[in-house]
Amino acid sequence: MLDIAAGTETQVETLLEVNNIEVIYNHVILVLKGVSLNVPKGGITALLGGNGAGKTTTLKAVSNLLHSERGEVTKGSIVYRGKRVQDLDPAELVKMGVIQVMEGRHCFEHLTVEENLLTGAYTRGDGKAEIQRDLDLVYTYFPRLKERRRSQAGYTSGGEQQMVAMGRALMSRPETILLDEPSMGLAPQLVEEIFGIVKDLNEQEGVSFLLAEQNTNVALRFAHYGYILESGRVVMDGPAADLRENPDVKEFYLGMSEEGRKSFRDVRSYRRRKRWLS
Amino acid sequence: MLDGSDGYVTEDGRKIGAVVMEMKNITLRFGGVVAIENISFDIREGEIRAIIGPNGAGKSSMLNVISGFYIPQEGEVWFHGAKRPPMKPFEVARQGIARTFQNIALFEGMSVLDNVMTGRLTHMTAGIPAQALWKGRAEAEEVANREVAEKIIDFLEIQHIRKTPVARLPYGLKKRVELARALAAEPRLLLLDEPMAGMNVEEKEDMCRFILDVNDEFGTTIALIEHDMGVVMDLSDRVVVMDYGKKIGDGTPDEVRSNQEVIDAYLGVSHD
Amino acid sequence: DLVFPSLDYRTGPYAANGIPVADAYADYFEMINARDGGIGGVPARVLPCETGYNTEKGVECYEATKSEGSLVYQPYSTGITYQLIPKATADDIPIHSMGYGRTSAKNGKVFSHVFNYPANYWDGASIAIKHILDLNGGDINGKKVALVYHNSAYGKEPIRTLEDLAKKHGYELTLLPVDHPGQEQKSQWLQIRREKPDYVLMWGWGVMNQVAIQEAANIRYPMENFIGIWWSGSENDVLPVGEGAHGYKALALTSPGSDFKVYEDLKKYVYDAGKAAGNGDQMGTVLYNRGLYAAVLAAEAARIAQEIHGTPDITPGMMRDGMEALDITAERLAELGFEGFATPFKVSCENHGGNGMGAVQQWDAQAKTWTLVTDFIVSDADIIDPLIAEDSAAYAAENSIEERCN
Amino acid sequence: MPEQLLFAIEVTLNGLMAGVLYALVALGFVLIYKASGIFNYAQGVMALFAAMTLVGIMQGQVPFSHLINAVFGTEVHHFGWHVPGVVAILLTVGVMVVLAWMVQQFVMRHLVNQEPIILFMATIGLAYFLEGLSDLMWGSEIKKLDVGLPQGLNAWIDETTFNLFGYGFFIDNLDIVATIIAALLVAALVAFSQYTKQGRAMRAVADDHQAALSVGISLNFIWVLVWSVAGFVALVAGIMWGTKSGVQFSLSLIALKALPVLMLGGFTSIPGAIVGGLIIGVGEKLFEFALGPALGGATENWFAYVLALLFLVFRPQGLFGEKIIERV
Amino acid sequence: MFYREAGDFKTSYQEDNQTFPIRFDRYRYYAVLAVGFLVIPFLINDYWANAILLPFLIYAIAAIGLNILTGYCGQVSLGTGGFMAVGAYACYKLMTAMPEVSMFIHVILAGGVTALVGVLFGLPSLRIKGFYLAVATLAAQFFLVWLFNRVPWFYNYSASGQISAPERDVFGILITGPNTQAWATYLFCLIFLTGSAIIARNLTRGKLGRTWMAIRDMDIAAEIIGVNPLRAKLSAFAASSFFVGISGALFFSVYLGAVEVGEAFGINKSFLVLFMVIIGGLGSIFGSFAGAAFLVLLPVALKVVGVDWLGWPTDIVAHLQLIIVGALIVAFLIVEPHGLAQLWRVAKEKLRLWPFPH
Ligand SMILES: Nc1ncnc2c1ncn2[C@@H]1O[C@H](COP(=O)(O)OP(=O)(O)OP(=O)(O)O)[C@@H](O)[C@H]1O
Ligand SMILES: Nc1ncnc2c1ncn2[C@@H]1O[C@H](COP(=O)(O)OP(=O)(O)OP(=O)(O)O)[C@@H](O)[C@H]1O
Ligand SMILES: [Mg+2]
Ligand SMILES: [Mg+2]
Repeated sequence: MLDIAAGTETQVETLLEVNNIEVIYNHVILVLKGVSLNVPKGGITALLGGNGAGKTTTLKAVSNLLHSERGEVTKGSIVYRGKRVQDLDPAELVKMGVIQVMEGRHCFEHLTVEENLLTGAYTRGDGKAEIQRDLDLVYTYFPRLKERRRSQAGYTSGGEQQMVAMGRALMSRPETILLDEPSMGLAPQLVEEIFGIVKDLNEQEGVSFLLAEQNTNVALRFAHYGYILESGRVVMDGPAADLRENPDVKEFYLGMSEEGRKSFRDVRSYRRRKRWLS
Repeated sequence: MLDGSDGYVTEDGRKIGAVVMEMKNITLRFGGVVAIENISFDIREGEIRAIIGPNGAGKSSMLNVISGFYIPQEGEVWFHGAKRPPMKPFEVARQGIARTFQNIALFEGMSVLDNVMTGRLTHMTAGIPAQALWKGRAEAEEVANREVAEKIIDFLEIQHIRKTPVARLPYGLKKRVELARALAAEPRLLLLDEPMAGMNVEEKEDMCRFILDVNDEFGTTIALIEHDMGVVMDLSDRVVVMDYGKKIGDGTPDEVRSNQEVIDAYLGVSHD
Repeated sequence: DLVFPSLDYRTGPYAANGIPVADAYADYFEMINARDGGIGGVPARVLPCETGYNTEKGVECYEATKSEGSLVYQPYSTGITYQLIPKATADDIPIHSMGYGRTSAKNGKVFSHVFNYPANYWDGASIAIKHILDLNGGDINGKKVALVYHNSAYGKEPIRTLEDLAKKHGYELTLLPVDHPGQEQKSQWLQIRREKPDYVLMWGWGVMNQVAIQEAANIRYPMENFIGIWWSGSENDVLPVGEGAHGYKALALTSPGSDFKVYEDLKKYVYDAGKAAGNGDQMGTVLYNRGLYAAVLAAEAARIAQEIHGTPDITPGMMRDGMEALDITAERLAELGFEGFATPFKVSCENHGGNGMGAVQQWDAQAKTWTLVTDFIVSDADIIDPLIAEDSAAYAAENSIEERCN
Repeated sequence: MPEQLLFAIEVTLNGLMAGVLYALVALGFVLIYKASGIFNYAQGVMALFAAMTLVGIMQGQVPFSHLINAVFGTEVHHFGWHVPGVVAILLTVGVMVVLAWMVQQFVMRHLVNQEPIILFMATIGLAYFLEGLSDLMWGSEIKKLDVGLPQGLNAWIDETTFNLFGYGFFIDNLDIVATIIAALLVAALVAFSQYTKQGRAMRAVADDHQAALSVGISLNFIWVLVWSVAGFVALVAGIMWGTKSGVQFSLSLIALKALPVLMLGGFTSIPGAIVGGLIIGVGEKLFEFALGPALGGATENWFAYVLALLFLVFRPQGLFGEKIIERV
Repeated sequence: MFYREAGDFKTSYQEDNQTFPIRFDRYRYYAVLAVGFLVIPFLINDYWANAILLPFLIYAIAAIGLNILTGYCGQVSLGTGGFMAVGAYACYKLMTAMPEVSMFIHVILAGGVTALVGVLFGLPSLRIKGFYLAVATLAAQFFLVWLFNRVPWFYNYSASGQISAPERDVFGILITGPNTQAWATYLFCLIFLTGSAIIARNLTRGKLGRTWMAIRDMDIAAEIIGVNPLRAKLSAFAASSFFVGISGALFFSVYLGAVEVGEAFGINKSFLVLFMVIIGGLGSIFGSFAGAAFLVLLPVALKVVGVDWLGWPTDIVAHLQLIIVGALIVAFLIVEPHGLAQLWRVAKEKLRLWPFPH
């Protein structure tokens, strides 16, 4: 595997290393069957795959949120900056600079939008002024949130909640962000914006990303490296540019075939079948 | 293409009928927030009608108004040519309107099959004594409805998870189960709130196939909210565009796509 | 051996009251065994079973212990007593509910296996009124008497009697129920403060007692006009109130304190031998003495049963006969080391309820002691007997019981 | 003024005071509910445990003496010292913090992200546990608690009102003290939960355990913190009620008096606990005063609940509770 | 190896809808029934009947009832004690008013009366939700207890305010009163339990059950897809109270024989039954049995071990019992929040996969 951010040829440090992990839910349901991946410092790594492939599970395994879902990592190891982090408290991991934006938003319903954002700064100890600055930054990223800052998050629309979740993560000044389906339910314009922000943060602040996405198209446009997950296994990986050119990826994840993009109206006359499945 | 009340014919030759549902000057406010401001549009028999707009525009709220969950401060809802009196959501459902939800609202404690069967509740009538003894009407009804449910399960290709508790399913399958539940009600009007969020291309195509098949085979009228422009433009016959509570466009996909206001407010640079 | 089951409640809401009773019961038989080698040469065995004052556990205890040849049950809970009355009767095992339980069980013609000597709640009500009469030179016409009671079957027991007595003596009765558990009694005591009844009677239990006494002290109600039933008159009820409780009165079935010969034996054979039940710190308290009395009455009945049937190994049925033939004389009491502890009485086939006598005791908060301030007073049979006849007749009719003793 | 009216006023005043006492218990519930969405049934038993511990420490009782004596055949009961009230209170606070830590360590930690009813049940389990523990530790006899709080008729109010109306009002000194303490407590708690970072984190935890974890809030810390504060509030309630009615088992039942207060004020509102307490206190006393005699008395227990229920029908989240978010 | 469902195919939806679709389970169920009805009555004695089996059977019925409301319909109720009291007092009034009628009818009618009362107290559930509702049901608990205590008509004006069950029979066999046979009371309760379980199972596997579960899992969505929440909730209150009422009637008439309302049907009863339901497993009929068995047997077992075997003082054992029960409840919730029923399910799943770990 290459520890190389696409585009540059310099060797970079591996920040997060997942080695051959297995995850079991409820003691009986085996979901990840040996997943390995590396997130280089300063890179955007995408984790792609269909529904139920195990993307969310992988991210939760990294951020140690599995426990609260009655799941556990039974094999393999997860190493962050050379330190085994499997047995850490999620809060300690956040202090180390790893934060997750969970799938399905998970806002604090009864808190106002602004309070939600401020909880993101919970682990920080660098004073009110700094926090205020970051708050303003988030508001410039998402002006809609500024308008709704005094409303309870539970009453904001789906997309607004997604912004809250994202903004909240940014408030912790993370070093690594685990992003689970950031584009879900967002208007196209906003998807671009969010990925623009990801790119900004990555390039200007050096934040590393591990990104689980269904929107392969966008994800591969912004990521440096990608892993494709199917039924709990990594079936393919490589630099994003290479993946984008891979015919299988093109066909099944980007919806392109030799003849170019198909209309969704035509789905009734054809059906994609993965070569490696049946 | 819109010609009077008798409907129109689409490009691919489907006949669209008369207006089934008409929203007239709907205004919905939550305290200071105006979620919907004086919006009118209609939905015709057999058509696929899309509602698009930026986040927080009021699309889901509009579906909630149709379902009777939100009661607008102003405006009227006309259904099948008659003004709809104030109704509870479950009464609306019994008129043949089914829907899916943006934040999946499945019954997490039940299996997929049971969830689909809940969609049939409006069709079941056995009394409590019969059910208690599991005799007569109760059992016959159960079997008959089970057949319908199984058909829908087959149709949506979720046979293999029939007995799985829905809580364990991945997001995409949940969306499909939700569709199954809505279809089980055999609705005349089907409302879909972002049915394809969080899916990859392959799954979206599956979903599109189901939607088209439903529309075709059962003649179900469909109103859907979606952010994937590819899907919206390909699938829908007419599109309503909302922006912060206001309607900024209404027409065929092509009309909407070239509307400058829509491009500014929602589409941004075109990239499909 | 002779088995005496002891349905204790050393836990639960009324533990503080259950502990001394249970300790005394165990200690007394311990002493009998050590001193006399048992009763009639057969050692006695106390079989403790924890009920926590809970009816279902009471049933479990009963069922678990009855097969061991248990001679007599003393449930110390009105609820459990009601439970056991039909069951034990059917199983031919006697019950002794001393100063609680079903009042009309006094009528032995209907209740063959239930004994509630020496006095019952209706006696208690009558004794309290008699005491008030004594204080007022026999005339309480127009006086106001309030009853503060636990709003349960137990608390409501004296109401009929007090109403009938009110007709007879012309006092005015006010009823003030307090709901379980009784931690908040502001309304009741504000009402008392406002209406200034001349006397307040109390049928309380558990925390309700202390709160009532505390509230009475708070509103500066004259304590000597406040009289509790014998379940509202233990050290537990007055000690937490401190000085304020000084002068509070309560009815008593036995004399308080440990100034009795039996204590010498208890000390010698039990306490000093390190065999005291529980923490061994309850001697001489009101409830400990009550437990002792229950134990001595049980032991006496067993001895009489042995005599009647001519066998030292008696069955519960024989025990019942012994109880029915119980005759506690002053001499016998003295012999047993209980001189001046209680009054003589005699049980008969018709009368299972003893002499219906009780005394009034008063609390001295400085010395932290109870002292009897009256002699033992006998209740007003004219009022009570008809009530008992009526209630037991209803029971007999409901359960188609034929009268005995004819 | 007519007598009846004077009595009614007196009853109302006493109702207010009683309400404050209920509110003291309700506060503990609110705190924990706010911080973790847990309906902590053990709050009443915590008050009992705190009061028992306080008395035990003051009197120099040997904890678990009964058990020790039974197992080892020893005869230990007292250390033979008496600890002054203030010191004993401080020590008890320490014990409550330890208790909070244990609850977190052995119970809450393992129940992250479970449904509210499961957590509720766990607190009932905890209540049983603590109930057994307090008795085993300190014995089940009734204890007198005296930390020097005044009790009984307030003579000044009695005299003043007597001079004014010809009828002296009865107000209990203990109630006055309770009111002052409750007011201070509420002010402090409101400030804490509304204006501090921990307060905000606490409310976040109540909404979504997982999300709270994901932003780096340490559930463990928050829980220890909140349970400690709740333990402190329980101690205050235990002192008040213990002074009033002695320290013994029934103290744990005051929880039942606090529940309608909680409903009425709203599970999530600290000021709500006070307002709810006042309304319940006055309501039940006035009802008993006006209609009690006609209905046969002892209406207070159920009346509080029915009153709260009626309120809820109109405001399902209680007077000041957070609105229940209903959205699809 | 031990537990297989492979090769056990269904060819119709009726068969697939059976309570025990797996043949092995079905046989085990028949075996349990046979033992319960044909073997135990011959072995039983007073102690087993009165101290263990009767409370178990009766609490199991109550637990089934509460499980319908809380486990299936998601409405937490703390009024079970009060509703049991309604069953008991209704039964008492019927028994004394119509002595010649069979006890069977009385008990069922008592259930019916309780169902009506349950519906009445279920009305606020339309607006009040979650713990607010739980606390609100306490209003029922306190009010009903107060009422039965207060109005002498309910206890036939008896001097003590207690009610005691007179002797009544079914087909000439005594069921209540002191002179009953252990096997008769046992069988009487067992018949009610079996009937309750079957009816509850039928109700919960069909339309009504799904309506309830829909309300439980997400009431708004349920309403939007066509469930009338008022009817769903009230029917759950009715069905639940029906069973709870039956159990209250049996509790009073067959098991205790005499009760005082505040003591026998106090708030502790409500909690006890709720415990059974949760420890057993919310939304599982089997769980109701398991929970009832667990909470009836555990204290007895602890007592036998502590007092009879180890010879410790009864009070220490009783305190330890509280501590242990409390700790066990917490431990159970930690190990398996979905109760004994789920534990059993997982065990079966493991057996099915055995000897492979996953
Ligand atoms: N709490 C759980 N208990 C049991 N099984 C679970 C649980 N959570 C997830 N699973 C199972 O694990 C598998 C992987 O789920 P996961 O959520 O990781 O997929 P995903 O790749 O994120 O899919 P999606 O794109 O739909 O979010 C799925 O088959 C799912 O059924
Ligand atoms: N019950 C409510 N109370 C208060 N505000 C609400 C409520 N429901 C919706 N809103 C507000 O109304 C606006 C429209 O919300 P709606 O959910 O309809 O948006 P949407 O168009 O569906 O957006 P999205 O694409 O993000 O789902 C939002 O700003 C939201 O915060
Ligand atoms: Mg996912
Ligand atoms: Mg929406």
